[in-house]
Amino acid sequence: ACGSSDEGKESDAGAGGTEEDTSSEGEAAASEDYSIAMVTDIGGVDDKSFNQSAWEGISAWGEVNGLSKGNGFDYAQSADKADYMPNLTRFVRDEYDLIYGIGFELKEDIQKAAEQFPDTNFALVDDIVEADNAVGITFSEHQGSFLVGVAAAMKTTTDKVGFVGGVDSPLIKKFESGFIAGVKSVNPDIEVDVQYAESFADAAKGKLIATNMYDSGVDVIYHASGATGNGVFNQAKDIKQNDPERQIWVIGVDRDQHEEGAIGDHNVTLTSMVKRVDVAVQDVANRGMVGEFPGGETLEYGIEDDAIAAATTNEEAMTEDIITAIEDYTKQILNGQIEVPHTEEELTTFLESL
Amino acid sequence: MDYAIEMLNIRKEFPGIVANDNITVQLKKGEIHALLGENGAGKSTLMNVLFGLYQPEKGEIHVNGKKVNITNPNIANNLGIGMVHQHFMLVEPFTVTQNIVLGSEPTNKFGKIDLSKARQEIQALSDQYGLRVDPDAKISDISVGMQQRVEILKTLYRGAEVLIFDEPTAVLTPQEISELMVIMRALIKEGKSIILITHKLKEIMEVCDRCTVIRKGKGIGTVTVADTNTTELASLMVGREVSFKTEKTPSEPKENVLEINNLFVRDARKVDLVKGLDLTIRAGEIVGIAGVDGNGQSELIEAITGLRKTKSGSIQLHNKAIANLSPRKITESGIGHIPQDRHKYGLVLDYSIGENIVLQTYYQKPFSKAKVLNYKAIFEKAKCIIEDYDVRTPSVYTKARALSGGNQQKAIIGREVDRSPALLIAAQPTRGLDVGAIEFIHKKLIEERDKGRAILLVSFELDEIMNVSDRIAVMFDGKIVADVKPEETNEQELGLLMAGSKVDKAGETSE
Amino acid sequence: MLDILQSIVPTVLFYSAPLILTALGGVFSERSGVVNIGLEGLMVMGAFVGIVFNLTFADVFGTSTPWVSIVVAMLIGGLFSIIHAVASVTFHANQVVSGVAINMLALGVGVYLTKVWYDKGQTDMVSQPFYTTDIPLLEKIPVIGPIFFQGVYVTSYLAIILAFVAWYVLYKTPFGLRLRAVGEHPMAADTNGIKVERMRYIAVILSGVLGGLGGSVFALTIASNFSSSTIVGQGFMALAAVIFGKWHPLGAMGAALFFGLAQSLTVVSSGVPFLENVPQVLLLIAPYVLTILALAGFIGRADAPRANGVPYIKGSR
Amino acid sequence: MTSNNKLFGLLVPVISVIVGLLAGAVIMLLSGHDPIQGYAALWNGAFGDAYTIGETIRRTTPLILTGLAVAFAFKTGLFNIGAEGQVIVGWLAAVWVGLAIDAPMIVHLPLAIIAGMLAGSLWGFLPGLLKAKLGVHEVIITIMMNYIALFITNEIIRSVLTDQNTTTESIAGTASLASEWLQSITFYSRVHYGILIALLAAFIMWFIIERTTYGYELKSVGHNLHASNYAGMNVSKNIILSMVIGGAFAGLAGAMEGLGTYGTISVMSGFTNLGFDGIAVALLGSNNAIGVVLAAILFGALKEGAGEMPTAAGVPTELVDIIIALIIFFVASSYIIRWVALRFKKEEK
Ligand SMILES: Nc1ncnc2c1ncn2[C@@H]1O[C@H](COP(=O)(O)OP(=O)(O)OP(=O)(O)O)[C@@H](O)[C@H]1O
Ligand SMILES: Nc1ncnc2c1ncn2[C@@H]1O[C@H](COP(=O)(O)OP(=O)(O)OP(=O)(O)O)[C@@H](O)[C@H]1O
Ligand SMILES: [Mg+2]
Ligand SMILES: [Mg+2]
Repeated sequence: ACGSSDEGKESDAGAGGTEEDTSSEGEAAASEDYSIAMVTDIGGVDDKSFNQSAWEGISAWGEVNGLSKGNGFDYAQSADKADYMPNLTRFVRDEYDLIYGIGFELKEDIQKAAEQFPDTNFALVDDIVEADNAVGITFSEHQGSFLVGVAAAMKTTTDKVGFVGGVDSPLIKKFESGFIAGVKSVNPDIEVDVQYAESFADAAKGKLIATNMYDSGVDVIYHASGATGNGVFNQAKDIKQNDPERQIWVIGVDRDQHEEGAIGDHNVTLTSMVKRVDVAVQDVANRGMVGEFPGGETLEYGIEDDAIAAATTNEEAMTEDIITAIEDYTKQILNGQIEVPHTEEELTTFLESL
Repeated sequence: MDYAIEMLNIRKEFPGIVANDNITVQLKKGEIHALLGENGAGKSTLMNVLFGLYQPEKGEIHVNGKKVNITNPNIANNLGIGMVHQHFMLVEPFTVTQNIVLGSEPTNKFGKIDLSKARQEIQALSDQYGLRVDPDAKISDISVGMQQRVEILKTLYRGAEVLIFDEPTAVLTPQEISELMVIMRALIKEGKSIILITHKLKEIMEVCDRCTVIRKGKGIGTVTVADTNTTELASLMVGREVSFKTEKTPSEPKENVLEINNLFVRDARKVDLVKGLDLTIRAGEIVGIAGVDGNGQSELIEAITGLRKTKSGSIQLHNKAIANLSPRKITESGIGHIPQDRHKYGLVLDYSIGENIVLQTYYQKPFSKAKVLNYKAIFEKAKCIIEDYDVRTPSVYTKARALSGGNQQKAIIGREVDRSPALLIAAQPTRGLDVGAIEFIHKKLIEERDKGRAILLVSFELDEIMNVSDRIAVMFDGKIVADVKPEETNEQELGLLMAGSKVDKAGETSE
Repeated sequence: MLDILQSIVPTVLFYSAPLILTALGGVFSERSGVVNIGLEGLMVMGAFVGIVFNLTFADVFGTSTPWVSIVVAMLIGGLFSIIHAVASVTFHANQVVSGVAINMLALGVGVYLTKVWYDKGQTDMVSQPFYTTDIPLLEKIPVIGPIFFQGVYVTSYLAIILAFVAWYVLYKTPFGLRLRAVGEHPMAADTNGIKVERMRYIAVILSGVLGGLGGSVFALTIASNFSSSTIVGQGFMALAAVIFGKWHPLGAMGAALFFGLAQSLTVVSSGVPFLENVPQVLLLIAPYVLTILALAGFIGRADAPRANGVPYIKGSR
Repeated sequence: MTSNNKLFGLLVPVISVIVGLLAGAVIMLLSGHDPIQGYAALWNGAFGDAYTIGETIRRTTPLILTGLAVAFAFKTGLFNIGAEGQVIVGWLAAVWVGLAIDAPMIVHLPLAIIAGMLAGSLWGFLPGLLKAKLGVHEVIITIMMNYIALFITNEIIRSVLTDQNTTTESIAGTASLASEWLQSITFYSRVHYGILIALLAAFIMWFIIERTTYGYELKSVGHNLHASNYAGMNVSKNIILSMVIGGAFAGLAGAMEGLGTYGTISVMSGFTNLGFDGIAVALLGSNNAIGVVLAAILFGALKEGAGEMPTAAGVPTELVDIIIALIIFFVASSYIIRWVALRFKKEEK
């Protein structure tokens, strides 16, 4: 679109470092040797979340194109923040055409890498980048959160639902805002209890918060908190174990967390806000391969791309009426009837309009 | 002959030194056998070999005529050998009872320590030998004398037949020493045998039957105490004549250096220990403070040196108030302090001797300039002091830890005296030292007096007080209760004064 | 009020239990004179073993799997801690150094093996974790029953009982007297015929056993899986509890419960109306600030066992 | 004897590193990896070319400083587990100044660096004060201060430095330690001038400890409180000073990250680990300045090189943690190495 800058592979990537040539010369790289790689965030490639999903997308893409790991596509694991840049650079030097950074934590590093290596293309999942050779891959999590909010609102019998956030940040606020909007759209009287654990890895805190919420009458908790959510699942399952009759639910995030909710014959995972990073990653790779890398853009994948959805794996819990309602709201979102809020301010306006 | 213990031709080496070189000691049943030798002669080492803490390179040990191999203290205990160590082996936060039973505790059927049974057994032993202890007191709360009785009870509780005492009297007050002598006699009467290490020849003469002398790791021989005298013992030990009476001219006191008026000092538990004390020391005299431990001597010294806050009263040095100034200010205004506990206060054991020599002066020229240390100057100074004070150390770079107690003490004295303080406070300066070292230190103190310094000597050794002081201030219950001249009094009278029994007559005694 | 207690108490208990158990291990080790900065690593090891065993043998042991898992975690924790004992007791290593190495080693080994065995950085969730229960009979006690004995983990009570057992062992039995003597004055203990090194080995191994227990209880009651971020700082909090509790088993338990209470209160109070306007960050730091205030205000000086951290070398002083 | 000791002083770490690497090789073999391939990857990852060398230096920089922070406190007998928190606040303060002030480089950069140091000092001051005045154990307080630093810093980034964002803007160029030139010769690694500051800090630490009256006092207090008091030193002041200077080093480490490596500060979902690694670095470097520098280089190289191992040899990066841990064990247990060496000597005779 507005400035794809992919100049294909230079045999000597090092020399390209200082060049500032960002002119757009659409060119078609030979599809056989188009190669892609990803750098994980601290979560690691098997985080059962967006890193894993991204890798699945990349692997699938590689398979379709007859490539194998280490030969056409690859990933690098980051143990801490300091690893991002070396990992990115390693791939640049290994002459990969398109390098993904998975997670907003890599924002600065991708930004910097994109500036330093204008001949390589970059893509950042979950945030925006400002460079002509880079693309921001974002998702309409607020829309997905809205949909699971609808599910929560229809499922609750106590008219109290909860939201557990990881680290307070614009991204997680997007989840929160969408969720609350969804809940209130169904029934403005439902209370939403919001708490942040200030960590994506503090299962104990997650469990404390969940215990407190469930005790105070909340019966559905939507978590957007990584491994902190383990504690939420743990608590929900514990309650279920002791009182199988009690209706207690968790809503998963990023991918279908159905498996985490299994407890005996029951499953506490009501639904999950599924974010198909794999879909987005493949899409960008395909566009890059045919020379249409959308450099300089910020892509937002949403419901319409099948990149955001509410999982329906738990057939018992996701009853017909809930699914119908979700479908109904999906339509309204798609046709612009509902503008799902991203931020707290938008949420306030949204709630006033209800 | 019936020997309880025979140590035959024992040799024990440490890296670079032969601590025991072919030493033989034979302990008869029912005797008190003295072991005499200079600091570092190898006495403690020999006894640690007997107690199983060290393994000898050569030699045999026989117990009751049977050859034995003592590889750890447990075996020694089982053979009926008990040791009261030079540095007490007591666990401070534990009670007396816990310390005594430690390692062989009586238990009830729930595996719980049977404290009442332990208490009974201890009470029985304590009655039998006249060893008064408070079974439930914490070690940290009892006097040194009682701690020693606990050590003795520990060995008896384990059924010791042979008791080793390593310098038991170095830390005791005269009263406690006489008590200990009584106890030792009682032990002998009950059929025990005793090895006693001490530097105090008088004690040997008083209670021992025989005495083995060690010099520089070698056995010099064994003498029967009844057939000898202190002079002979001393020269056997040192290898030359030793004079006991310190040579000194009468003092010529000049202006007042230290004046203390109505001083009150509290201890850590906020109890007054110094209660309205008055004391004056003049230039060119040595004032000895005689007193039983615990009558406020330590608190007095700590108050003068700024280590403890005073409650009220005044301390003046050359007419300038110094009470409650910082230790640094007080040191700078001209006070030198040879502390009682050289390991705790006197030295940084992990610093070299050189660094220890400048412990109070490192920040002054020439040892540092603009906060930068001048090691050359520091070590030169140290070398100088080491030579002057005969500190035996491989070099000035050697850690203080590696020196023997006597040499550590000489280094401290050298450091304090070298600063030429107007007032020198010497607290127990010769504790645990051999007669040679004591002689040297006494000479130094008198030299300083003759140079016009005021000297405050605190000691629990009446001998030392009598020999060295020009004036004796008797301290009892936080006050100076008598001020006497050594030539006008005697040990009996001092003893009574120190016990507080002649308080009313004090005025008369001190003219 | 009762409602609040009823919701706070069980949370305090489950939050604190792993800390209590691990801190008890620390108390044993440090009472014997071996500083144990490695508690974090011992917990990591316990969590790793507890989860891996649970995942592997859930089919074999069924509902008793978590119990078998924690026993195995205790065993492996004990074995693992021998490294610390060998280094710091036999080889006279600096105990802090050795403890730091234990922490790195445990995490390294745990994650390395996870990657080698499962081909990913974190395990699946276990299917047989611990669940809360009502304690029979005790739950019926009026007022107290619902607060303390309903919906609690048995492991929480195990932790509290073990704290009392540890107190009894340390303060009432010959073993405890000897262990403490070794930590205060090893040479005195030695001259009384106590084998100093052996006592210290036992104490360090006990800390491994209890640290392993603490880690596995954390994993099986709270985290449900193992990854590099399962144990992040809990071991250091346990260490803080040891010191806060003045090296006393019941003190350490009290400190751990205090940490749990502070955390729980901040979670609860964010829902309390009049605290709603308090900035979140104040609630987040409250537990830590409270700890500092408690120490500075009225707990004050704590004296470590005197020989803590000092290797015992026979014949030296 | 002394030359012998010096020889051992060198021998112990060298042997430890070798044995640690051998153990790592065995582990790789046991878990089905090729050790030669693994170590080749490790080497390439750390020193393979200009870029990795640059990154290794960059990674070493803050480790030197946190190592110094821990080592400095150790010299006074204090255990600074709080370097972690001190790094975080130092980072925050440096970036804050880097963002908020408009000044020429000659003023701005030093100001930002000093801000980092001051913040770290402040974070060391409180535990020092509580230790000196109330005898509260510094280990607990520093652990608590770490959490407080983390949470407060995150909140300040969100509410003060940004408008509810997770990352600040980049600092002004006038406060940056980054160098185009250094980057251009290292294939755009993030190496920055901070390494010079770290080395200077090491020199300063050495100088303070070994050559000044401050060092003399600090060490003296560390060895024997009572004797230091007797000698007229102000024990409380020294305890506080030690924590404050240690904190300044750690704060400086944070400033290196903020002004050099990243140019920003982001909300952290967990600790940076720079402070905790500093403990290992300090101990491995036996708490002296030169040792710390060498240990930090070893640490930095191993950690940097580890990144290459999964891709090039399929070996999990954690192998490096295992190797480092083993090296630390061997160094700490140098007794056994000495013992073995003595045995050898005796046999030669
Ligand atoms: N643990 C040790 N390591 C090395 N050398 C030692 C050790 N213990 C003693 N020595 C050496 O052995 C010699 C004898 O020491 P020992 O303690 O037996 O002397 P001592 O006669 O008891 O002295 P004192 O009268 O001062 O108590 C000393 O010169 C000392 O250097
Ligand atoms: N670890 C050691 N290394 C070298 N020498 C030692 C060691 N421990 C003790 N010594 C030596 O043992 C000798 C006697 O030590 P000891 O402490 O008994 O001396 P002391 O004069 O009796 O001192 P104290 O005043 O403590 O009674 C000293 O000469 C000292 O050099
Ligand atoms: Mg001796
Ligand atoms: Mg002696």
